[in-house]
Amino acid sequence: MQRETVLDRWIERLSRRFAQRSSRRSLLARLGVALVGGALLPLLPVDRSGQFRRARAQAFFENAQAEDDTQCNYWRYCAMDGYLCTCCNGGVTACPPGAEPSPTSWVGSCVNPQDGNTYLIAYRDCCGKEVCGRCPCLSTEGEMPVYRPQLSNDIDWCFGARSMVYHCTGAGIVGRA
Amino acid sequence: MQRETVLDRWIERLSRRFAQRSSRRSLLARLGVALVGGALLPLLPVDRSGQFRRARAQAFFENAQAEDDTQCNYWRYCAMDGYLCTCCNGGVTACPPGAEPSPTSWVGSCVNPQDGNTYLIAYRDCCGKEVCGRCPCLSTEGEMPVYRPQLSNDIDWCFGARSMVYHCTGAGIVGRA
Amino acid sequence: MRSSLAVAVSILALATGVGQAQQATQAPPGQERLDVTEEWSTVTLPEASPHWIWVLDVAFDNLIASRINIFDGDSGKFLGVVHSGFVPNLLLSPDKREIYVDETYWSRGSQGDRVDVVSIYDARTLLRTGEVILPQGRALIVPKLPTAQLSPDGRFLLSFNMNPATSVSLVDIRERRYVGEIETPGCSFVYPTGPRSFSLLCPDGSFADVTYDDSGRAQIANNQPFFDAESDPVFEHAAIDVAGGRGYFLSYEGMFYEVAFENGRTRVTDRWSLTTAEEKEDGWRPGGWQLVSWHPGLRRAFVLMHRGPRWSHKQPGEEVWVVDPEANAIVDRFALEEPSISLLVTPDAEPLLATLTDTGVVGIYDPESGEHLRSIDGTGVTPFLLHAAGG
Amino acid sequence: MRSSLAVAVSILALATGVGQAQQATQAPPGQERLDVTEEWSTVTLPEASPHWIWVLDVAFDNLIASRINIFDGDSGKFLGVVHSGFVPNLLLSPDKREIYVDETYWSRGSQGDRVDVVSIYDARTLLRTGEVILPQGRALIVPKLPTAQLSPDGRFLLSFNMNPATSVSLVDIRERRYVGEIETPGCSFVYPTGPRSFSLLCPDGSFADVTYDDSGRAQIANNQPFFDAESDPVFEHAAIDVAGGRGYFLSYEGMFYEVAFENGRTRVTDRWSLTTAEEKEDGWRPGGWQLVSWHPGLRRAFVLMHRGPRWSHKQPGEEVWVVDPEANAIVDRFALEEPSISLLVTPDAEPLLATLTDTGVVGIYDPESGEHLRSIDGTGVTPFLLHAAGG
Repeated sequence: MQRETVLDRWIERLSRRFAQRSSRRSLLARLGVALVGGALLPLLPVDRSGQFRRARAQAFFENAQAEDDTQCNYWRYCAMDGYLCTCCNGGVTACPPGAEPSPTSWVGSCVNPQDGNTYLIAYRDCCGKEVCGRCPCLSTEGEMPVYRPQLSNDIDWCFGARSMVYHCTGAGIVGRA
Repeated sequence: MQRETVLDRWIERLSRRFAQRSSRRSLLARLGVALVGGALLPLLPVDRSGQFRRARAQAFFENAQAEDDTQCNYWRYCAMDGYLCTCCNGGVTACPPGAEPSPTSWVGSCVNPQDGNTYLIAYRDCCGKEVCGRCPCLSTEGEMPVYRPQLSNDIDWCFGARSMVYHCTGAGIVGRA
Repeated sequence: MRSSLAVAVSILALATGVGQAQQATQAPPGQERLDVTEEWSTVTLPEASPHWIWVLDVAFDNLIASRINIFDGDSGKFLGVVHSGFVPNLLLSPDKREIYVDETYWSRGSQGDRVDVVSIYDARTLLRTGEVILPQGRALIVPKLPTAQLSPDGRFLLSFNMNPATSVSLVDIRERRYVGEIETPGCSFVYPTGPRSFSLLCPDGSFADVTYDDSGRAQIANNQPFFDAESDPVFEHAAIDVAGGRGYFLSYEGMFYEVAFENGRTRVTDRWSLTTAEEKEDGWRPGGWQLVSWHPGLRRAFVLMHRGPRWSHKQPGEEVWVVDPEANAIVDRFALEEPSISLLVTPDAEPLLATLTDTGVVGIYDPESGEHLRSIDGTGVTPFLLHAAGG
Repeated sequence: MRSSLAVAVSILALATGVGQAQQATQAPPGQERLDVTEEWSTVTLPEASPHWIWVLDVAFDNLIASRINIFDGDSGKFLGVVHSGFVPNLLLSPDKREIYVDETYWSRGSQGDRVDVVSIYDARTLLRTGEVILPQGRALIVPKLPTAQLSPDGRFLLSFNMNPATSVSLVDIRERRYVGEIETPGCSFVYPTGPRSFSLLCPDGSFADVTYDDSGRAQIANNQPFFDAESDPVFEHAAIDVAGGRGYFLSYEGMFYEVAFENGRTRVTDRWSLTTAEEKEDGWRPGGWQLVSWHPGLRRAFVLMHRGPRWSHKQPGEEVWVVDPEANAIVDRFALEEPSISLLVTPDAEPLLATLTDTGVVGIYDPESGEHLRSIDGTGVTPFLLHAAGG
């Protein structure tokens, strides 16, 4: 099942980084809610409150487009916060030269205007390099406070990367919501 | 004689900083041309070439004023390069909080429009603190390349200060030229 | 060989230079020289006025080079700057003698070894007088007030960690040492609630209440959720009145939660909506960044409000609404010159209200009349937070 | 106690979370989930084209956070950035495989311990692969090309020091080690003149000529002055053609000095004025920052010229004048779209001419026709220097 695969990969990668806490059990205990979030990630868009479905009617989606991923209103960027990697010689799922994709991410749930479907988007920071500085964007559809970290875009999401220095942000599809 | 006093003070201060080279003789040998410049500083405006007297006719002096020392055209700033300390809660001869006046300086020779006299100006960097960032100014009357350091404003002139980090620049009168 | 060469050449240079100097000394007789030599000094600040506004500029274009710019709210004058590191937090000691910056550096700019540190500055000289290293790091988030806080007496600095597991580092400011880490799994931030207590916000919409002692021993107590973290979360920024034993939290949709602090425990005493049905219909919501400030003398909360759709919780405020928590009422509202992301009411008896736009313009208002007194430009590139001493 | 508390609370959180997850897993039957998962990668650069333009931005507003932005001169596309330290100098290895940044850091941003270092980057990954510390420091001046140079084979990096005594640090790039310091009292900069030789400019208007060997042993020879350092000094930036054994220096007032490099010695072979009496009358002068560039194939120097008074030597150029040193003639001149402080002609057979304004606009021209091909905005805050690989 994909949910476990993603989760397992994340745990495995974090385990390798934090070698002093190498057992899955102790890492689980250590990460606490963050891991809960990891497990929850693919499921949030269908949560009971239906907030994401309600959010579809909001401003971002009305102006979203699917042609130019170097613009803030590109459909995947509905909960983006940061410099677009697509403006920094990276891509929507590629880090620019010298930066490393974080193994962790926050998530959003965005509507693709081409098919009308809602997709779960993982916003990954590219890390290990000072800010790119091109195309700053902020969108807050479904964005939550830091005490709900997986949905918060104010956090430097370089957890698990070799360096916590933030360079830019991409937006990869994790699945249909 | 003032020339020796200024020079002696500078050597003494540098000696204390560079404690491993504490004898005046070895410091003199070490500093070489820089010290030559130090000795020359008060004397340059009356050098044979008369360049500074010719320079009086140039653009800076035509627009100079003696009222507002937070403007780039304040008369003392004829060879200024940097952020004005007067805009950073310092003064024309006072460093802003947290910065230290460098014991060394480059020099210029500027005409005071109030009395028509030419004064020798020591441009001192205030040091030990990242740039102030307010009121950047560049004037180049009599400014020379780096291989003539005492007249060059491209150099971080924090030599002898506790830190070479540059914050802002002031402009003190050293004497009449 | 190298050093003898050096001496030889520099003596040559020196001889040449001295020759020139002597020649010049003999130039134009009768001309005055060196009749003025000005002394140089360094400015020292007076004790901070409560009307000084400290603007924390996270500097998104260069995150490793943030800065804290200080202005006099009465005159608009720039008073000084403290240069800081990666996503810093600023704390001003209650006695106004020191400044603490909770910050992160790397040994080669943005490369090399990371160090997390509380930097200590003298408030009058702005000189860095010491530091305490945080061995467990710190939360690297865009600066928010509750990310680091002082104990009310200024003795301890509490610095929130997220790696992504959460905890709070305890630093003894008086003894200049790291005491230890208080584990706070899953809950975030530091809201001081008493002399040796603080609370955190948990993902289920509850508080976790922590008490600690001077040696760093801590006890944590959980509570029932008081808001729906799925549908209407509370903002991270809140109005905290430790001395008064009260805190005020508000939600994306404008719910106002009143919390009593009693012996290190939280108790939600009241909840009501800042907006009427009609105002809701018009889209009025709280929003921005540092969107609420409390004045203990006036006993009023000042809240940035805007008209916008759901999920516009970071949109700058166009009005300030003045909240009386005893009457559960908006007692005043006034429009701002420019939409602002943050605001602060100074803590003194004749307070100023300072606002901050996302382009670095600070507005100064009379918080009682709403009158716009002045604006201060150039307070930062991407500033986010406002501070005042003694607040 | 702390760790047992942590485990207890996090297990609680975990249990809650798993419960929610299971609940959610059972939500809307038939709805597709996780049918796409995109892989992530990191872009690697190809070998640098000679038309790539490297823009060094000293970033006066934050000197500790300078950067080197890379653009494709053919398309204007942004290709990447190397973040650098205090007043850096950039060097590109002749084989295009590495990048060297001669730079300065402090351990706490702009506070703490200073370190001077040559940082080594892989040119394709832009990853920092090593460093060599410069124990004698380096000259902290606004970046100029002759402040640091490579030996023509790329084996050694020569880094100018001024503390304020002058010397040159020698770094063995191949062995990744600091070799030693070559004392050059009173003379400044590094102008490579041969495989293991360089010259410097002295305050009396002469060259000092240095030869060195792989172990850092050096010999220095002095020369007679070739220009009047009081009345008409030469610019620091010069057109150096090491392979061709020639260098071209120009003065504030437009004198053009041709220098032959022979076995590590300099010999001034010709001098003439770039401007006619009439042009002088109109105020034409060279000026700017990196104001001259040499193309070895075209055998032409490109010089930024402006009309201005004496002491306007840093004024941006409004025209480019094309100099033929064999004919002692200006063979072409063309106007720029915007006045520019720096220029560079790429070293390849179909070269581009790149210019730079003090607001960070790079102009791309055909150096033979003078045609403006394109402009690239946003190349820096206060950029000063342009580089090209293999130049």
